[in-house]
Amino acid sequence: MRKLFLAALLSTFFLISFSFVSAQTPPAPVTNLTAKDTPSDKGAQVDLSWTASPDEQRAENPVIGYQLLVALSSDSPFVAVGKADAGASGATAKDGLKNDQSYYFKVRAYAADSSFSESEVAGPATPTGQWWNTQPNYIWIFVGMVMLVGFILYNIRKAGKEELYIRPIAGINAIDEGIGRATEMGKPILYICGLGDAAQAATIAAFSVLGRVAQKVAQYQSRLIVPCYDPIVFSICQDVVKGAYLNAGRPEAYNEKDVFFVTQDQFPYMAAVNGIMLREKPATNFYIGQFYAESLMLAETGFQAGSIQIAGTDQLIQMSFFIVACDFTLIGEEMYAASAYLSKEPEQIGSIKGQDWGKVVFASLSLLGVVSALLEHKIGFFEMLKKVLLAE
Amino acid sequence: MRREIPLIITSFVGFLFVIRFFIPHEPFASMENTASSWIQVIKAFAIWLGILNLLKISGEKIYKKDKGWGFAAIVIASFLAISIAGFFFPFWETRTPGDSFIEHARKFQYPGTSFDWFYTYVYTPLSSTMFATLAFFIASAAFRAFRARSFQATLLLLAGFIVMLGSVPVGNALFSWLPQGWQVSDIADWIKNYPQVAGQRAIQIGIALGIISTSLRLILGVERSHLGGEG
Amino acid sequence: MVSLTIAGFLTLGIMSFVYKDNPVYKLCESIFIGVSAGYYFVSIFYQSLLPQLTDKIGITGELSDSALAYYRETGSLASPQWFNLIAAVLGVMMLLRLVPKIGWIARWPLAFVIGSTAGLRLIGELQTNIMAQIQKSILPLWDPQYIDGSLNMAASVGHSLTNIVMVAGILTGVVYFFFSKEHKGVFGGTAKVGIWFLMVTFGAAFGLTVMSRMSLLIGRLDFLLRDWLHLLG
Amino acid sequence: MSLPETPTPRTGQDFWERLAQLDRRIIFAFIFLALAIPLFFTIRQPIAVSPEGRAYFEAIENLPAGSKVLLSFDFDPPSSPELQPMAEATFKQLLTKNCKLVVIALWPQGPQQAEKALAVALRDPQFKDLKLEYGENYANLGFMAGDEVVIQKMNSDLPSTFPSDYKGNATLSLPIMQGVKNYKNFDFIINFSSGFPGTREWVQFCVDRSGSKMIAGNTAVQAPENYPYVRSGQLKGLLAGMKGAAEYETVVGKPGKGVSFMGAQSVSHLVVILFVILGNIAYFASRRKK
Repeated sequence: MRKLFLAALLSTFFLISFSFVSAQTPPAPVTNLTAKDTPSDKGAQVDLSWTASPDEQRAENPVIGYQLLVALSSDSPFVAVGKADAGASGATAKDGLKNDQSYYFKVRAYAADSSFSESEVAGPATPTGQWWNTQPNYIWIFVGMVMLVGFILYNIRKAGKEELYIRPIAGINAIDEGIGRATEMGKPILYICGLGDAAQAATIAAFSVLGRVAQKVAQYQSRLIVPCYDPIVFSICQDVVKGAYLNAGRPEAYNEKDVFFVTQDQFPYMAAVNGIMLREKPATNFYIGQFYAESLMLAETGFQAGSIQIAGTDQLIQMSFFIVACDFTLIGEEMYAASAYLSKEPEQIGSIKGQDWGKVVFASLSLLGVVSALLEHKIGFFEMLKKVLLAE
Repeated sequence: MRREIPLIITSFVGFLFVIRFFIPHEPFASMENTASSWIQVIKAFAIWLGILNLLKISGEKIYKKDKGWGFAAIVIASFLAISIAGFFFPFWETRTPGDSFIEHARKFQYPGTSFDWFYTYVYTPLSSTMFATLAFFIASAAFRAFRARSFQATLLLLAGFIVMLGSVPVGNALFSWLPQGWQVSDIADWIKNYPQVAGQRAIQIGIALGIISTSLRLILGVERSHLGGEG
Repeated sequence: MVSLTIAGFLTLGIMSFVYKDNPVYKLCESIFIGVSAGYYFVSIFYQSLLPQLTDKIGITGELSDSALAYYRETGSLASPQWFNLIAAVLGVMMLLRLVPKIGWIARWPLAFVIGSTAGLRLIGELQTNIMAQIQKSILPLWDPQYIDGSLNMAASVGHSLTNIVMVAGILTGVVYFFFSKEHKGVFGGTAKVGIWFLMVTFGAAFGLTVMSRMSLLIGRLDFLLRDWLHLLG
Repeated sequence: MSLPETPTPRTGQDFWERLAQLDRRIIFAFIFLALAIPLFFTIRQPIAVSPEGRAYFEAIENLPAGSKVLLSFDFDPPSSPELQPMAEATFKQLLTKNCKLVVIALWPQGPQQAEKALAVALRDPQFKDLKLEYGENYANLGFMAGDEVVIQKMNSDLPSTFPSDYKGNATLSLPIMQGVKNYKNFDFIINFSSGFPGTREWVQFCVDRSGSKMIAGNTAVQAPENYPYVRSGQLKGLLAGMKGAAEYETVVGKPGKGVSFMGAQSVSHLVVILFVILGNIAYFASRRKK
């Protein structure tokens, strides 16, 4: 009992003396405090920056954090408006600030024992919202966007008036041959639009190609099977195929049951399609759209069923499986180009042209950058250019 | 009504998301936030749509006694089993004191609930195994396609071969006589860090341009295939 | 133990497909379709619709009072709560796709999703896959390496060659994807080099994937042999 | 683009031709055995650590103690053999650094995977005495539908994107979420992903827009797509598949499942490689005959 008492006494003594010692040495305040409206924001915030308290480093009772204080005038009472960790040399004050009102700021440096010291007052700063993001990165993206949009729109307009040249893409012939083969063999064609939803560029390309395939199928009087993954894509596919049969002048040949919804879950969908392949033994399989892990299993099963397989996707990894397991693969942008080539719509042809212009600019900028990097120390102009490009 | 309003909505929302990127000022930030919340809800309903569509088709199959209607019945039965476990468990499992009914219901996938049982012992083995069968298919695809039939095919083969060897420790062990810094795994790393990255960048730029122009056409309303043909 | 046995049989049932399509596999597949649909049905309800819809409107709101207080205080969600009812209406419109006669109404919410995807993608692809990539494609073709202050020839040549390979790969690849000019002559030759790079890319991607697929099967075998049959220590 | 025709099966083939068109089920059987048998043995082999894997480890190691980290679990059980060991080891490293962990998921199955990984990490004896508390040291905000829109929205308002956590508590009532508004309030972001939405979307809509620092764990399939982002610095580190997990466990110095499964990986890769060689020998032998 006596021991316990002694211990309590001792520890109390130490606690008191410890707090006594440290209370005597509050940390040094932060210096060079500045307050500025946060640039390129929606407003209601102010950026503070400061030189950290040197006492962050001291071994005993170091600075553990900062508190931001705000007031409406330099002599009215300050209230807390946020905090920052030790090591920070700036923070954004935003709690409760309003636009177009001047504020004054102070920063409190807190030590481990809660003793603190305050900086000088900074301000006034007036938070406002900006109407344009002026960070260099954003400006470059804007320039790039305006340029690309201009290229595409100009070419779409042009394509509406005259015929623009797009080189023949090897895959186009493969598509026609695939349809021909099915007709000769008297076997159906299987068309898969992938797993993407109707908003994906790849799925939209898949609709175009489907339209062409369906029209040919209608002309040659063979059969087209389209199992769908997404309910919306399914109803669009129905429209596309029905329309193509109508265009081919054979609306009566359209069989509603051949375009159907399966399920919206990757592996069950794949399992069902595999089953269709093994049962129907289609002459040609098309895989156009967004594909994921199911790509290889579809392609392997299709091979097993003896089908000719034509694929196109914008998923990088799945391309490698399609290249390995299919007879013909449209790689990324080739798929968009094929869809433009087949649809002959000026909007699509013009887009491809505009994209080509974009590539020319991309390649020239890269080349220019490479050359300037090579001559870095010799020609000041290039160095400057590179700096501009890299937004340094 | 059927085509114009969707076109206007697409343009408006698309334009909002583009312009919001450049304009930090209100009200664009709040508008984007609100639009985002709505999209979260719509996407959730879109997933439900797929499920309801599946139930509808299975139901029709059973009703018409189509070929394979028995399997359709199993689909519906297993759907009901897990859904009941998810929605109705609050009625038979004891509630933690202090929880309201809804708080209790939100614990539907806690360890030990019947929903978690379905997840762990039915859903997980089925989905994992389905995916795992790819191990077999990738081997057969490699055997069939990795043949040096032409220069291009040889490049494909060699890159695949080296990367495969370099991915596993045994690759280095087999060729341990190679000098330091030129081990199989080093060469494999080089291939995947440089030539592969270069090839991918080229592909990616093309795809990015394609997506940008498709998006632009959608926002401007000149791409309408997603609306379908009728109406 | 019963649970593990069920899981084990389901695993074997799916695996049997690689030998041959069979009724046991069909059975497992049907269970899978149903269970996964149910899984999503339930999760979406609790994890998306409750918090994003009913909580915000206030039907199940006792849980998110503080969240609502937060909105009122900061105004970061500028719309009043009932605004979110529009989301519910749009969602229900989506479901109307199931009714053939008024299915077209689903185009409204769909247009919403498509618009947002298009807007986000337009900027996202430009920023991440074009602008950033131009910057990253600018590499010095001569890249001197200094070791301890003196020029190291071997390392310099190595780094420079690597950079040359990178730049050549990107540019020839871009040439391959150029559609305004036929692949003939020098242009055709350049495009051909581009194809070689693409081939290496695909080969490497395939090779890396083997590991991934094997991992999946190892995971299943580990389950069968260790967790179920206790054959592994 | 296409590779040359695959020879079509004919009757009356010689040995090499039959070998070139081996029944794939024989390959399947070999793969099965190559994966199953090594599981019964412990195969010791040195594991070389890739620069991306080391960068991943160091990025976490260099975090100040007590940092706030956002982890996104964007995968489902099928990919868990690859990603789960990474997630477990990452949790352990973060907890030794006393980091505060906030878990979210863009895939519905993510929250459960996170819970399972966290349970494994917390079972570790070294964290027994730390009294780690839910809400204080870590939190699981659950899943949210909306894909990349969700990532984008968190740039401006994270709490309204995830109004309640996985257990139904209001997000803002959790101590760990105090003062959290958007990505800027996190020191670091970690993403485990096996597809869409995943690392690519995180780079596009989070890293590029908020400037946050991020590392990622990917399936080996997905990793090649994201290597360019590591090269360009948009990602600070990347673990690729089971090998990535094994590398990471090696750097951390705590061999786990990742390391032990690498034996089976080695053998199965050898089998695939042997079949590729066999296929080529058969191909050339049968071609020479003609």
